[in-house]
Amino acid sequence: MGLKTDFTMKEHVLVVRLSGELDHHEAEILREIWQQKLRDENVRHVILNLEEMIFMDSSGIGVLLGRYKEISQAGGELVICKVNPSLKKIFDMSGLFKIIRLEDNEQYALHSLGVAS
Amino acid sequence: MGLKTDFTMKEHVLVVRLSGELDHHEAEILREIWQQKLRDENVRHVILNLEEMIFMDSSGIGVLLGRYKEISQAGGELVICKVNPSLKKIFDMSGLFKIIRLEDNEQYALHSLGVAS
Amino acid sequence: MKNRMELTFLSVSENEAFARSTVAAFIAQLNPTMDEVTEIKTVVSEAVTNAIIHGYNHQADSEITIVCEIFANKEVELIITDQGTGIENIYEAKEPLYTSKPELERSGMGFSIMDSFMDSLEIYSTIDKGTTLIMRKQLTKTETACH
Amino acid sequence: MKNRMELTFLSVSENEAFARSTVAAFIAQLNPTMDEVTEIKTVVSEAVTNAIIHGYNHQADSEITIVCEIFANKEVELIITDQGTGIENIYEAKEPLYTSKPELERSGMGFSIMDSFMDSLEIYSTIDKGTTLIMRKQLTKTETACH
Ligand SMILES: Nc1ncnc2c1ncn2[C@@H]1O[C@H](COP(=O)(O)OP(=O)(O)O)[C@@H](O)[C@H]1O
Ligand SMILES: Nc1ncnc2c1ncn2[C@@H]1O[C@H](COP(=O)(O)OP(=O)(O)O)[C@@H](O)[C@H]1O
Repeated sequence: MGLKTDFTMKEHVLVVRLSGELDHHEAEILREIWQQKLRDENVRHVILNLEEMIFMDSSGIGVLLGRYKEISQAGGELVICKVNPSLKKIFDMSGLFKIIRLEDNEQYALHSLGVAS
Repeated sequence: MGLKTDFTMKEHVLVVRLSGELDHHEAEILREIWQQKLRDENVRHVILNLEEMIFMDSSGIGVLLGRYKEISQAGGELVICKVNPSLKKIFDMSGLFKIIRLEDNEQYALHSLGVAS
Repeated sequence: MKNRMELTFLSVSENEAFARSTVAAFIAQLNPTMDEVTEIKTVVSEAVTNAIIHGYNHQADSEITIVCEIFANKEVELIITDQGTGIENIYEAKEPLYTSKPELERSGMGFSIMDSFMDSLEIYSTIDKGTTLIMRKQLTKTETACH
Repeated sequence: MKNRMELTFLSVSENEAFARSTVAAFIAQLNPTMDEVTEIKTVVSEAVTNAIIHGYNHQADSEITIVCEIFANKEVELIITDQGTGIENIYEAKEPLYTSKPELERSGMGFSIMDSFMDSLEIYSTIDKGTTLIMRKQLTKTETACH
């Protein structure tokens, strides 16, 4: 099963929805598209919705950390929501939540970034 | 995906419902259970409902032909109904329908065997 | 050649479903139609079952190997090998409805199905050495296949 | 030994998903829990990705082999091998967050994940010869696993 990606802008917030499996093969593709969006749109913050992500390995962690750095260096924030239970272990191991904010869902995340959801 | 079998008696007719994949591995098991039913129940005719059969190879054809012989030798009839499209090719190749009657569904089959459905 | 895989597994009947679903997963990258997937799964099942029942006479500790190669022009090549008893008379074996084991309710349709579902079938067999089947199939080029 | 399979495939990233789903299909006969399937799929994905990126440095015409053996006591053994560059310093490589390719956004977590998700991890590597990982995992005995 591959990876499906969905990008939508809400004011200055880029909402990224991923579904399926994120491994090294898909991470190479995702990095390209995501960086393209960050360049093309006037993006300040990014919300990442992982509700339909059923598989991720360390390549996924790598591409998330990479975008986190780029977004924060540009003065923005990356907020992750709806982390699927099957990803729990690998997220805990990566310590990602020590540096990336987790919100319950897109509404809360948008709200926290000052955007009417 | 294995094979799920369901056997129910309707008067003197044994209704066999198969779902999943019928290959050599599953055919060995099916033969055992089916022959057991023919012995235990007072079976005259048999209706085979293949609506949920998604895969069958020549081992499946073999076990069907085997039961057809036993049932007709005992004076009964085997009627098949709801053949799933994916089985069409292999059924046509086997010429099974030249010797085994095909009905649209269980009701018609039961009716044709004199049982109120 | 676009991609290649080789799968070796024990000659136990539990592995028939595993073998055909693995080949189906491998050819998925060619976007085959539902019928094409069913046909290829069926011929794999027939060949593997033949190796188990005829090649190895139900001894479960032998091995069967499937090589699958796929090409950019959407052609599929399957090579299925056993080191079993081998086939005495290939011409006779390919006869529709011929089976050396009617007592096992074998319908003798395995090779006919392989012939019909694939574009080509080559059978190489040596007594007491084993049997190798080489089958090829050109998948349809339309992009609207489901996968 | 209850069952055994060996899968060899080209070192292309398209095969990462194929490799892990094949291993998952093979261990299904042990009725693993959802978590156990996820953990085994993850370690296979990590090991195969390491062979592609580090072992073969993205050369797509090399081969990776996975041997999976399962036992009646529901134990799983995975042996994953490449004939690539080999690992200079295994101790350093196993360091959490250590990666020789930070420029590829590698998180250096592959071996930590394998350590954490499996019961044992052995790494055998020889420079310019290749790397072999042997991992074992005892699946829980409860029958109520979904499959
Ligand atoms: N791998 C094999 N090794 C030895 N004999 C084989 C093998 N495959 C097929 N045969 C022989 O060819 C005959 C026809 O095979 P097939 O058409 O598959 O029919 P069936 O399997 O129903 O007998 C078999 O009965 C067997 O005698
Ligand atoms: N199969 C391999 N061949 C050669 N080097 C490897 C292999 N697997 C891992 N390594 C080395 O071990 C290091 C750590 O691997 P890992 O923990 O998976 O992290 P990452 O893949 O993110 O770098 C790699 O950066 C690489 O230097």
